[in-house]
Amino acid sequence: MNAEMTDVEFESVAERASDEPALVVDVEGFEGPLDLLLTLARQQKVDLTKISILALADQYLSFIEAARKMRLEIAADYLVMAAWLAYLKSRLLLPEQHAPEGGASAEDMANALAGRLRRLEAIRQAAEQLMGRPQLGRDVFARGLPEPIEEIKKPEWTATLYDLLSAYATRRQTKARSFVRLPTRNVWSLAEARETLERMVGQSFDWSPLDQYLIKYLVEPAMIPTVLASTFAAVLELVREGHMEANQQGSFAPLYLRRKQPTGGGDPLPSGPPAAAGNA
Amino acid sequence: MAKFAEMRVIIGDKDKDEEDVVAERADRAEELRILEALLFAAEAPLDEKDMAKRLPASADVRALLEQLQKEYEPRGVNLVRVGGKWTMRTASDLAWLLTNESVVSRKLSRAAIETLAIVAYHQPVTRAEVEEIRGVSTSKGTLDVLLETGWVRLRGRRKAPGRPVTYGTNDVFLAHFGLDALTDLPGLDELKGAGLVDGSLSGDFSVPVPSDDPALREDEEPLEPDDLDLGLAPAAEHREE
Amino acid sequence: MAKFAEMRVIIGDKDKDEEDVVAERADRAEELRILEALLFAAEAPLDEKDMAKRLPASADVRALLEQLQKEYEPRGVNLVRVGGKWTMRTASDLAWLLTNESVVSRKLSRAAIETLAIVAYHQPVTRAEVEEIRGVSTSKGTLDVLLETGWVRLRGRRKAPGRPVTYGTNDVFLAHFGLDALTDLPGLDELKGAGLVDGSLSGDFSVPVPSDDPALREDEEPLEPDDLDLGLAPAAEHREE
Repeated sequence: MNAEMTDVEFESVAERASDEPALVVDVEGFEGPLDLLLTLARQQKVDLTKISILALADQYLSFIEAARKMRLEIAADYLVMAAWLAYLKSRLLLPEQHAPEGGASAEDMANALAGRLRRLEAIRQAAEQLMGRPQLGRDVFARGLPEPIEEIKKPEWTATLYDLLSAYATRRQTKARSFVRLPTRNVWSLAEARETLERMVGQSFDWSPLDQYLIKYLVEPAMIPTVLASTFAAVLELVREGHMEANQQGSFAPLYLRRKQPTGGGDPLPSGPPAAAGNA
Repeated sequence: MAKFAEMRVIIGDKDKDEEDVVAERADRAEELRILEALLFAAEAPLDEKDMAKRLPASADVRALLEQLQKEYEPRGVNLVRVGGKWTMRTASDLAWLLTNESVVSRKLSRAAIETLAIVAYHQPVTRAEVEEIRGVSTSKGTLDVLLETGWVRLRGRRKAPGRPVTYGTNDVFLAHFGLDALTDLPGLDELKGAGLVDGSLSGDFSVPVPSDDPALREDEEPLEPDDLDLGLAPAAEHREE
Repeated sequence: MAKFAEMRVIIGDKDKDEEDVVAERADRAEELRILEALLFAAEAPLDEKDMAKRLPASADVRALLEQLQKEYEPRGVNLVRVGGKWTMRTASDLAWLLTNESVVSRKLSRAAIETLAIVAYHQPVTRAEVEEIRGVSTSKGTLDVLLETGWVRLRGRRKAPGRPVTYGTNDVFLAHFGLDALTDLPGLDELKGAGLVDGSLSGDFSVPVPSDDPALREDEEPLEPDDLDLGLAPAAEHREE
């Protein structure tokens, strides 16, 4: 092991942590064994393609050795690398014919390591360039007061002709049915019939057919039975009470009515004298 | 000002274009660039004092701002003063760019469809008449929605106490429902045939023959000029009785 | 410009040649104003399609944007392309004016910066590949920090034993570093020389390498629905082997 090299190495480590006392091995300052190797390699001050892997392995091993002497805790990653480098070093120093069957040659292994170091160095340079670019929010800025776009939802109303017609028909029918129920309550009461007869027939001393008085109420066919029944009952009542005279010539013939004559006389029926008063 | 406007007008002239840009770059005071960047990036309007701190002591901030304001005047973004501070704002005539209209398909409510049908069959019709036919009160909102659909229009006013507005349908209504003319709306027999009206319904049930003749009827009079606004303003109270 | 000439030829037949040309210039100026307003108002970079929607169908959006870019080049605010979209940004030489201390405090660790660079230049990449390049195990926390910045995303899973998650960058990354595309990453050629970027993963040289194409590569498969949660939860153990 080369004592001179170790010294150089220690100096550089001291530089990294300038506020620490000299000869402190600071493994924690490195981002892993490759980082440590790369740092050591840079001290060779040559192009990474021309680096001496053997010298590098020596430097790394002496660094780890020094750290262990100082009883520093060293992460497993570093120790694995140390073991691998020690193996590589032994292989590099031995004649190549001792290479294991089918395994990579020591030179290939050394080249692979050099390649990894180059790759790490390249990505570090790229990272540096990337971070050196003007960054948004640090070096360049977007509009501080962006004016947001307002979303306006414009309704497009839809309805089909079927919707329209069925809504109309349903509503109109609901309304109409509520009217249809009304006529059932619209019964021609006896009192109503009597009052109407008294008012209408009461002034006439001439025979008039019952139908004539009813015409006014017959406009609505549904009303015929109730009007007829109530009116006939009212006629009978008025005749019994002596206010009115009724005359019917035969079954289903027109019923004639007139106010009762105060004298008992009066004109006969146009088609002949009444046969039986109050005949139904 | 018209430095910018000018530049744009010569766009067609390619030779002059590049020269102008170079010349402008040289002319342009660094102070204006600084103000521009400050105003652009600011998260709130800036006052002149704050901006002056970032400029050489000799700079006349007010004059620079006024120059910048003039430069931006014809542009899509303007430099404006609000509450004594300065900020960049979208030109007011381009405010429409900041809204995004999307069409949302919506179904009419049951009440609106009924009202629309009654307006169609019974027009010209007042709100009170619609309510009478429906047998329930009809909110102003329902008629507003129908006006919004563009299918219903205010026709005029009924010559009656309170002079209520009369409603009717229009050509957009016909187009939407695929009707050639309003008389294509089915009559009672057709409604019965389609099973929409119960065939056993009593004889007094009738469906009017609709007409959307734009000429006002004898019992209608024209709207006043501001009725149309009222009719569309949802908030406005607009009584019919 | 070509379109401009063409239109002139068409309208050359008319007597009103001059007037029409003037009108067209006015139209163009108006189109520039619209683009200006949209770009200034926008909260995020805009793509050409979105802008085209707000312009007459005849407008050549690309040509207009390039015109606008030229106009703003000497100014304190520039029009730049990031991730294939357009946005206004303060001029980078004015960083000193605006540098925001609070953002600098959110500085990334060396490990995070290196990991970000590896993800950016080598994507799609698995954690094991990041570790291999760096020669050290990468804590889950480092990738979580990058996911939190919003620059790195989980892409999918590698079709390989253990189905490790693949990482890549996204548009936020491009916008943050002012890159139009991944091919604009600085030092990409040097990395190709160092064999970091070799396209051997895709085996297809027509695919730009690195690629943040959202489409998964042949050797990737989609994430499961709950991978995204796992990826962002710092506590969750999330093994790749």
